[in-house]
Amino acid sequence: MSAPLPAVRLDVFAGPLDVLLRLIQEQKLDITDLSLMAVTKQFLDHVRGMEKQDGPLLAAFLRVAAQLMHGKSQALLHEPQDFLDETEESLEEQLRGYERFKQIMTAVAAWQEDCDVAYQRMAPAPLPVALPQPDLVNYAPDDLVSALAAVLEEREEDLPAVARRTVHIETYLDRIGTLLLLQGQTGFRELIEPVQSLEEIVVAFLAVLEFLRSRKAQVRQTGLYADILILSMDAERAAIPRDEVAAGNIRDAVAEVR
Amino acid sequence: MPLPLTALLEGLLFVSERPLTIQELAQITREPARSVAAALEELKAAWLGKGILLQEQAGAYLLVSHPEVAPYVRTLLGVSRKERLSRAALETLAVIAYYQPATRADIERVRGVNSDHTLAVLLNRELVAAGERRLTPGRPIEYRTTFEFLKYFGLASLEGLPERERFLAELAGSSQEESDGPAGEKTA
Amino acid sequence: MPLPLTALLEGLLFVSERPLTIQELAQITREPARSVAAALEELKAAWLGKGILLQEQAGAYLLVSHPEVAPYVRTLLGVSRKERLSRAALETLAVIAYYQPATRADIERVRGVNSDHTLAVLLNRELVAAGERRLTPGRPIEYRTTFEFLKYFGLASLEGLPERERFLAELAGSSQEESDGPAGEKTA
Repeated sequence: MSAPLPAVRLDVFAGPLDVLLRLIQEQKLDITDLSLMAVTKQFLDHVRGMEKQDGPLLAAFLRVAAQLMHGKSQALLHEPQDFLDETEESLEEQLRGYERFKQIMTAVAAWQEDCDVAYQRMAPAPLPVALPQPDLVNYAPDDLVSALAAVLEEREEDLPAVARRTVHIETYLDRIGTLLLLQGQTGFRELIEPVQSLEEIVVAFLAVLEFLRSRKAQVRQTGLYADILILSMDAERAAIPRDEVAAGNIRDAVAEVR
Repeated sequence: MPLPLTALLEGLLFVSERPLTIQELAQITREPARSVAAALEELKAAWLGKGILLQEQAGAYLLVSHPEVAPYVRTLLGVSRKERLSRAALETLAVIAYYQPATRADIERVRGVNSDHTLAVLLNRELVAAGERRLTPGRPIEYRTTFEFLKYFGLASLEGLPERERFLAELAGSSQEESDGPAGEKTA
Repeated sequence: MPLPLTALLEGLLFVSERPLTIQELAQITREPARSVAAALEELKAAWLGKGILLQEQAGAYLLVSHPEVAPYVRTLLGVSRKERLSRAALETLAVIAYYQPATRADIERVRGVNSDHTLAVLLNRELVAAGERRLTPGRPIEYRTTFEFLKYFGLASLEGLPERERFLAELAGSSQEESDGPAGEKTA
């Protein structure tokens, strides 16, 4: 018979198995039916000392107490084999399982102290739409007009007065389409390089606007009077090596663009 | 073994919802600004050719997904958008709706559980939006419901939120209920 | 030059606000699931020692900050450290974590006490989630830990559970306990 009941406080113990395990361990006993019976009285004392605030928890303790009492009475009647209702796991087995679990719990409790939180991202990632869209976002269509004005001014000085040629916008649509297809990009100056007349420049400009409108191309300008760069929107097509593009393909592609 | 400064910055930039300046990062990590700047350059190089990009905007740094991932991201978001709101998301939404403006800490206090994930879902679906920073320590962001929220619930205005008074009382109650004492085991 | 699959996955995981399964990632990137799985393993290795952690559970992946960055993240966000779980809650959580999937009866059997209340607390905090019903009499619900659980403990996966190996070994041992093998009798 052991001396005063160890100070078993409820906030230290999670349940009846916990108390039982502690009682057995304090008497340096192995978990056996006999050990269980040896600590029955202490367990019952513990139950008597419980504050009866938590009904279900008290019930759990009483249930274990009843199992212990039953076991003890069976032992006195020399029928230890009937310790428990055979449909249930025996208290001994349950306690063994709990002991193993407690060892894990020691690790888990220490771990809770040591570990820290992995944080998730706080907000949806900025969508790539808002990503650096090179320069072009800084320009409004108006900027194109001023750029064109600059080109025209430059041209005006040395444009010889020659006979007018008829130019069709289709010519430039084809030309831009072809250049984009082959190179992926072209400069406005390159586009109008062989051009002589003011009308042609205007028509070429209209063709560029048409590409913009149909979203087949984007434009970029690195400075106020810098050349206007016309870029294909279709990266794949721009990547086709020059010699692999048959004339027919070009025509088809251009038709598609238009 | 502590993580190197680059890893700390990586983690901070990953979690952050806004661009962070070198000064802020230096303050948080308690490292000189010079070291932070150097580490950021290192990170920038390390992230090259990866799916995430370290973007610099006006002296502040932000991690974004690579532009080439954009089409895939749109597919992903399209899929996510169609999903029904989870119970947790609905709860978080309710807290914001009734308490607004609410900070992340407010939400966590009321719900008693970290709500970052659900908040991200709601932000993503534009049911709530980030607003001003509150003038309290940490300068937390305040969240509010959006017009999208009103549409989602068919409300004409926030005045239309049902049983505001009662709901507030219940929310306050439930946040206490959860504080599981040290004794722990209280059975239902 | 198109981005490699790892970079695409990196970008998608970065953007996503929820765990993504290998199937989803395969669908979005139009790559075979096998390649996606291999690329994810590659990423996991590449991120070792970095400020970002790739969490995995049941074939789903989530990108989070490394737990060691957590104190700095809290400074950044102005949030407080999470409340510790009560002992009872921690025990119940541990039963579910190590035995999962675990039913209410499983938990009660191990802990020897009714655990409905703590289970409710854990469910509410989204540390565990209800899953399928077990095909046994009464068709009880099976509970599992969630990504929230992994985040809470800063784990990359369930394999990081302390003493998991030993536990699994003992669990295997305890089922043949009656045979009283070499591991059979354990002294306190």
